[in-house]
Amino acid sequence: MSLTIYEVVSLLSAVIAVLMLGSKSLPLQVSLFSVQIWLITGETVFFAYQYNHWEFYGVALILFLQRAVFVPLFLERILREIHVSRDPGMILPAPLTMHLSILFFGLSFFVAQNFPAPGPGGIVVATATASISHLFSGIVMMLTRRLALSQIIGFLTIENGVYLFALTQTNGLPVLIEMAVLFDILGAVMIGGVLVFGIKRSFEHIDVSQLKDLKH
Amino acid sequence: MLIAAVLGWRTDVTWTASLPIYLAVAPLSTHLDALSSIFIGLLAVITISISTFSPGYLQHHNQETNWNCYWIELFLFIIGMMGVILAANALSFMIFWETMALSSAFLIVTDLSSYESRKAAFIYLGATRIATALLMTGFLWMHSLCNSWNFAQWHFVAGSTTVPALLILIAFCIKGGIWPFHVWLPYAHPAAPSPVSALMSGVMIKVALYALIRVLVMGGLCSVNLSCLMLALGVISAFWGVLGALMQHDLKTLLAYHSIENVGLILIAISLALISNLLHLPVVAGMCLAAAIFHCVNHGLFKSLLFLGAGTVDTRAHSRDLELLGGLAKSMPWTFLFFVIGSAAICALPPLNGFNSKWLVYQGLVQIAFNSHSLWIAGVAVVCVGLLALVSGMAMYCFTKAIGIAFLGRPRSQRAQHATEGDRGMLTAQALLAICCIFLGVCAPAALAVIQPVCSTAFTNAANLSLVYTIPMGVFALIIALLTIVIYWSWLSDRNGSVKHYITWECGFGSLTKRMQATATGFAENVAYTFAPLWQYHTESNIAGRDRRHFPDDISVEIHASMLLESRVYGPAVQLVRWLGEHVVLLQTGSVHLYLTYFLLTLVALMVIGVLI
Amino acid sequence: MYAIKDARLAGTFVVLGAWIQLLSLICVTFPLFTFGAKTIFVCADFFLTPFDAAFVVLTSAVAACAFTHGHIFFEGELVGSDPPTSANVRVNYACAMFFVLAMYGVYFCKNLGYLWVCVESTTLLSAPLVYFSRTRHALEATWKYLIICSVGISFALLGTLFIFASAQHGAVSGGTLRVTELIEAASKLDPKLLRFGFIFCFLGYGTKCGMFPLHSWLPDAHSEAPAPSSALLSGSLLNCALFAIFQIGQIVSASGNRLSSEFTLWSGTVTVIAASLFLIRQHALKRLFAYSSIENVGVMLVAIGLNSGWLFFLQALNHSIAKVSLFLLSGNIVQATGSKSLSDQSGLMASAPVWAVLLALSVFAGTGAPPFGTFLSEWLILMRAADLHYYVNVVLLIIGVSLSFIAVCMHVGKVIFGTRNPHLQCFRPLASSAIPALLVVCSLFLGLALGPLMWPLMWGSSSDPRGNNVTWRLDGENWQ
Amino acid sequence: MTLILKYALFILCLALLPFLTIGWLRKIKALLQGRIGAPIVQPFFEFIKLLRKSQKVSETTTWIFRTAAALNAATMLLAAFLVPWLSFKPNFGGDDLFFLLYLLALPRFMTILSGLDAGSPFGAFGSSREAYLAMLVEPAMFISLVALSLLSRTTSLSAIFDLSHRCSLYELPVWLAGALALFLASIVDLSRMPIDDPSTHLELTMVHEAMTIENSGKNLALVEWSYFLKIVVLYGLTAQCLLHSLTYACHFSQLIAGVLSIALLFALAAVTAIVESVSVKLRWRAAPDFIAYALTASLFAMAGALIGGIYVTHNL
Repeated sequence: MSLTIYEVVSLLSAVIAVLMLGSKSLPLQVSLFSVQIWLITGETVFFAYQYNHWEFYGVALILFLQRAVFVPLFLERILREIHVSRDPGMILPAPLTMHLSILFFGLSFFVAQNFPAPGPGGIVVATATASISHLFSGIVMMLTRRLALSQIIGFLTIENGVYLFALTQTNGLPVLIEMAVLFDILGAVMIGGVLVFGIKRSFEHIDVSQLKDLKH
Repeated sequence: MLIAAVLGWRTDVTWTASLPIYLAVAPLSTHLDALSSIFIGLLAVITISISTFSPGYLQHHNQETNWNCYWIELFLFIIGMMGVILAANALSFMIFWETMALSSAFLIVTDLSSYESRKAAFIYLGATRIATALLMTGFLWMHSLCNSWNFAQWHFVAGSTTVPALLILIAFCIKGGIWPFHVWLPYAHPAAPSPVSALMSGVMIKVALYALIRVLVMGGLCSVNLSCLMLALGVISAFWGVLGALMQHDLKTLLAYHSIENVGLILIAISLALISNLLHLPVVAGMCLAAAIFHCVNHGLFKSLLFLGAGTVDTRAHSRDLELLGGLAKSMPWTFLFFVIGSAAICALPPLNGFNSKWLVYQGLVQIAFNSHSLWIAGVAVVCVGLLALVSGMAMYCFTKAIGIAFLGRPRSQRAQHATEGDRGMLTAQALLAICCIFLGVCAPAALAVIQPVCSTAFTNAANLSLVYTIPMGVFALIIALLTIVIYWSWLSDRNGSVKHYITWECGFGSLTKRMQATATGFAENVAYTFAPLWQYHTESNIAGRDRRHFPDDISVEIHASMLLESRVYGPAVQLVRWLGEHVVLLQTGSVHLYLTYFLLTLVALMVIGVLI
Repeated sequence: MYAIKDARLAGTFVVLGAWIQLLSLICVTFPLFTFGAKTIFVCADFFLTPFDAAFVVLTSAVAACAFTHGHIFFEGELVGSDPPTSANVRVNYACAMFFVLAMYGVYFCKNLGYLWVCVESTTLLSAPLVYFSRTRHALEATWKYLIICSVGISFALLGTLFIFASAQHGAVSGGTLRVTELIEAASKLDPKLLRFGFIFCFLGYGTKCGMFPLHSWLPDAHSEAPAPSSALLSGSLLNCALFAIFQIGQIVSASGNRLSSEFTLWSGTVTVIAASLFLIRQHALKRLFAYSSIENVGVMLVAIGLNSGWLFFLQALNHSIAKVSLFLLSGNIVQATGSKSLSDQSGLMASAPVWAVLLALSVFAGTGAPPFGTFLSEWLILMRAADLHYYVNVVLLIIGVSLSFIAVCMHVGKVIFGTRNPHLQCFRPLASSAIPALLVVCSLFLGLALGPLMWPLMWGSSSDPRGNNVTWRLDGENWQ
Repeated sequence: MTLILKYALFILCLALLPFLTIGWLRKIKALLQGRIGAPIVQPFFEFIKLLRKSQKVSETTTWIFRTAAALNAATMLLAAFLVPWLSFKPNFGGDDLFFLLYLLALPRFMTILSGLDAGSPFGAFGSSREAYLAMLVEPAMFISLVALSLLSRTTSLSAIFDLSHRCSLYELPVWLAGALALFLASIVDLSRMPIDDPSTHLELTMVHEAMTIENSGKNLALVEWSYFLKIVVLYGLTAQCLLHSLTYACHFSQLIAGVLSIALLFALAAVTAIVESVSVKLRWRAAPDFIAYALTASLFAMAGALIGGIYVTHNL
């Protein structure tokens, strides 16, 4: 079988997402994340080109600015501000999380097979698998990493997956909604960052696994 | 309210609230007929008496309490009971039912500082909520069967109605304090202030039985099993209640247990009515129903009389523990007199009202024995007669204990020594109730004439009660009174100084101390010994000293008694729920990672479901 | 709001604004409830049916109450020990305003995409409310709230996309997210995608409304936020999320798939049971009420599962009223005792009888004891469930509701009774109990006079419905 | 004419029989113990003597103690007028069996209270035991009488004990068992041997005597008298049962019936005397076992009545 450009790219970014789980140092994660974004943006552009959805160039642009430019810078800044470079360990060892997410890769493939035959946009199992596995690796990241920042990154990974799905499984959401979604997520990241600062200020660390006072 | 009662007895009155007030699917409507008017009358009388009693009682009560709240809650409580008595459909019933329950729960905790009353209130609240839940289920069920909320249109004839009927029955049993659902009662009634316990024990548990009559009996319940179940429960609670009363030495707890006994009696009467209706003996059925209603009224009267007496003792002698009382007859003669009247009535001694209703129950039993063609039914009826005899014997035992230890003999403590008579309001209230007891005892036919229409509506061609009840009680009462007076004046009265006062005889051993009197425990020991297994009753006596056979230095006896029902059934159940609660909260550890794991698991589960469906 | 430098003044403005808003909304939506007008139409994506309008009015009423009480509350905070900075208070006000607007948006949007955007922005805007006190606990609560809800919400977005895709497959060329169009074309939607769409949305919005396994953030957020904000969260935010679930459930059940109703029904039942078990062992007043909100959410989920929107609304209405008053009162109590834990708050009846009585009444109102409104709505829901032969659920619900009633009464009883509490000084006891009193009266009114109020909405006729054999009008649900 | 005669005769019996019966009982006992014993009318003299004496009353006591004796006497008198304890007792109506049983409970209630009134430990012992015995014995009383009432389908004693209809075969066991039950129950109720020994004066073991230990003089006289009345009423009732079972053999004229009923009354007293002289007092804890016999007999009576009733209805 021959892989379309979409499949190649999505699978690639999915793999990167899995790799992110393996990486221990935050800067590496951030850079991997931005690579992901490059891929996805490229895909968007290609999509826009292929179907002459001019507005999607705009979407791509915003996406690029937001996630490939702003977010990494933002994260870098936070890192600089609060001098945390290494992850203080994680709930599960890195390799294990990778294997776990590969497992979920399989599960998402299993799920993706249930989706109906491709519509005009060309739904293919591979892309669906890729996007769903994004979600899973995002969550796995969030629940294995102790650092608040990694959780934000995980969240963004999830969002990437969702976006990828929107791009490949549907031939384009209404652009307005697309925009709104993007801005919402931006807001989420911003607030997250602010909170990270807050945590740093009042706990002298950003290890969220120690935030356990509120129970029962 | 009295007016309403009279009115209702003459004619049926139905009132439905005007439009703005409407309970979503059913109007807020009330219905006043002969049956409800009787109970309204009872409520009215007792309300009057306790409202005359309360002020005097409250003066000597704990200062922590907020009396405005007390009066408001009392008002709500009375309104609630009235509403339950008058409610014509399920939703109105639920509204007033819960008002009654909640306000009474608050009344129990009138003494904010005491831990016991709080505990009692919680137990009561739990019990009553369970009752409400059962009621809700039963009512919804009946609604889906009868497609109406009106009690008038509910018929429990079909077999499909047995289960909802059972649920409703259990709910009312819980509220009425029938064994084995009586556990809340001995906590709640003593903890409440005496006027409230008078109201609760005198009216509230009767309201539950009223509801039983209103919903099930008037609904023509004809399920053999349920009727037999009611009979069994009634007999057990009659026995258990009086046994418990004998074991108690707290005056109000004792009275509370006695309420259980009397409620059992009433339930017996109701079940007999149903059974005899099933046996096609409408005459007997009417008689038994009359017995039930009459006993409700009577018990309401003398039980609240006794509770008020206990309240007076509590405020004036500052103790309810029999072992600390004694000799109160001297210091509070009127209370003593009323208490004796109440006790005689509750022991069903002629010519007081307790006897009449009990007599009707006996008559119902023997009539069933006479007219049923089944050997077993007749046998059971006669055995029930025996059991009731036993119960009334125990009741006499119990109340001679209460009077004898609390009022007679010599004071057992300083408190009892310095007791004073209750004030005028308290005495008036008790006098009113005592007079009602005597009146209903002597003029039973009048009361029966009031109850007659109810029986006639409940069962076609029911008995004509005036023909059933043939004892010329008035005449006999007169004869006994006259003879007593005559004999007393001719011989016993101290005219020509024929009476010499002297100390109690003590075998010439030396003057008796107050500790040489019988204790309540000792007085009831025979029964405790006989029924020891039922109460896990055992004593540990310890006699020590050098020559312990002849000159023991110190003697101590410990008595242990516990209720199996609480220790083996309810306790574990509560423990189980608590255990569940304590282990469920362990899910909430506070770790965000764990929460995300929950999320992931749910996600996977849902996806799998989504794939598989 | 932030621009106004004086927090107190800002508060006053907010309060005025809230009440004006409420009045204007009532005036605008008046025709919907009376003259049988179908909709207030803005555009294809934004319009109000009477159903939504009811929710909007409810939300703004809740907001008005919360703000009015909040005015007094924050004054108390400002005069109390370690007062918050005026800036915090003003930020709080500002966010609260936008938060409320976002919630209106949820009800206005008839487009799943915008619906999603609104719900997500409610999360973002309410996070600062939770973060108000800037303490470690507040921070922790906010973080959990943000993280868990955002993740959930992103899945809701995925679900929305699925629905969009399902619309693209044959139903509507180019796909649509407009609820009306989706409902019209429901039968042609691709079932598998729709199913996954529902599952993801259910998961996402379920997280937001505190469905059982996903409720974990709720007690923290509700207990850490200042009282007025927790009132807003519990009284109106939960309704938003539930409303979203309801919308999607409408679409799915319109496509003739019973999955959605079964799902919702059972999750609701489970939630009720779980919450009632959680309630047994609690140590803090506000957490207690938070769990009781979860329990009520379960009941509402059941109502949604029964496909009857108006029961859902009734429950929401009654719950909001009771719960708002509860949270406001608990705010007063926490402020007065300076402690969150139940053990330090006993003896309220002796110290502040007015609060005690109001607390007791609101607890009864909140846990569904007659004669308060919640009882009737729960009763109607049970009745409906029984009519549709969901007997198991009925029994479980009754068990759960009774259990939670007992549990809550036990805990609150400990607060109300007991000897006088020495270190409890009330800040303006009467003024601070005005709003709760009002709410309790409303709840009582709803309990006793619910029928006439609801007929125009429920049956479209203001006549006595004669029991339950009546066709209900709206949202295609009716009593069979 | 006969009516007046009847009344006169009854009044006479009511006046004399109580004293004579107890006297006779004591006489037999004395003879069995090899003594000559006091004359049969001795109790009457003692009664008169006591009536002349003044009474000593403890200061601890209340009006209960003072009035109890009078009330008991009055109640017992009324009971004696209502209960058909003699075949020729004129019928005054209102003789419902439940009413009468509860009427008999009234004096017991008062006696128990008066026993407690003086606050003396002995009185308390007596009262407690009396209450206990009464509690245990009442079922037997009730069931046996109800069993008899099953025969004539009515609860009016005079109708139950109406001699006009002869006892059939299936009624015979009922009457006999009923008689046995009643006799045993009366022994307990009158606190005679083997439950209680009235002739001993060891306070710790007594029941009735201990209860009335404080009474003296006129008061005691009345107590004694109502006790005598109780004896004749209860034994008389038992005698009536026996009389009925005799009617199975042959029909009696009124005269013979009257004579027989008095004779049987004395016979029962004699039996009591014999029992009291040959048996020893039971341990207190063993009392329930004794009462169980009474209960069993009454249950036999019930079973007999029921089965017999079924039998008859099927044969009709």
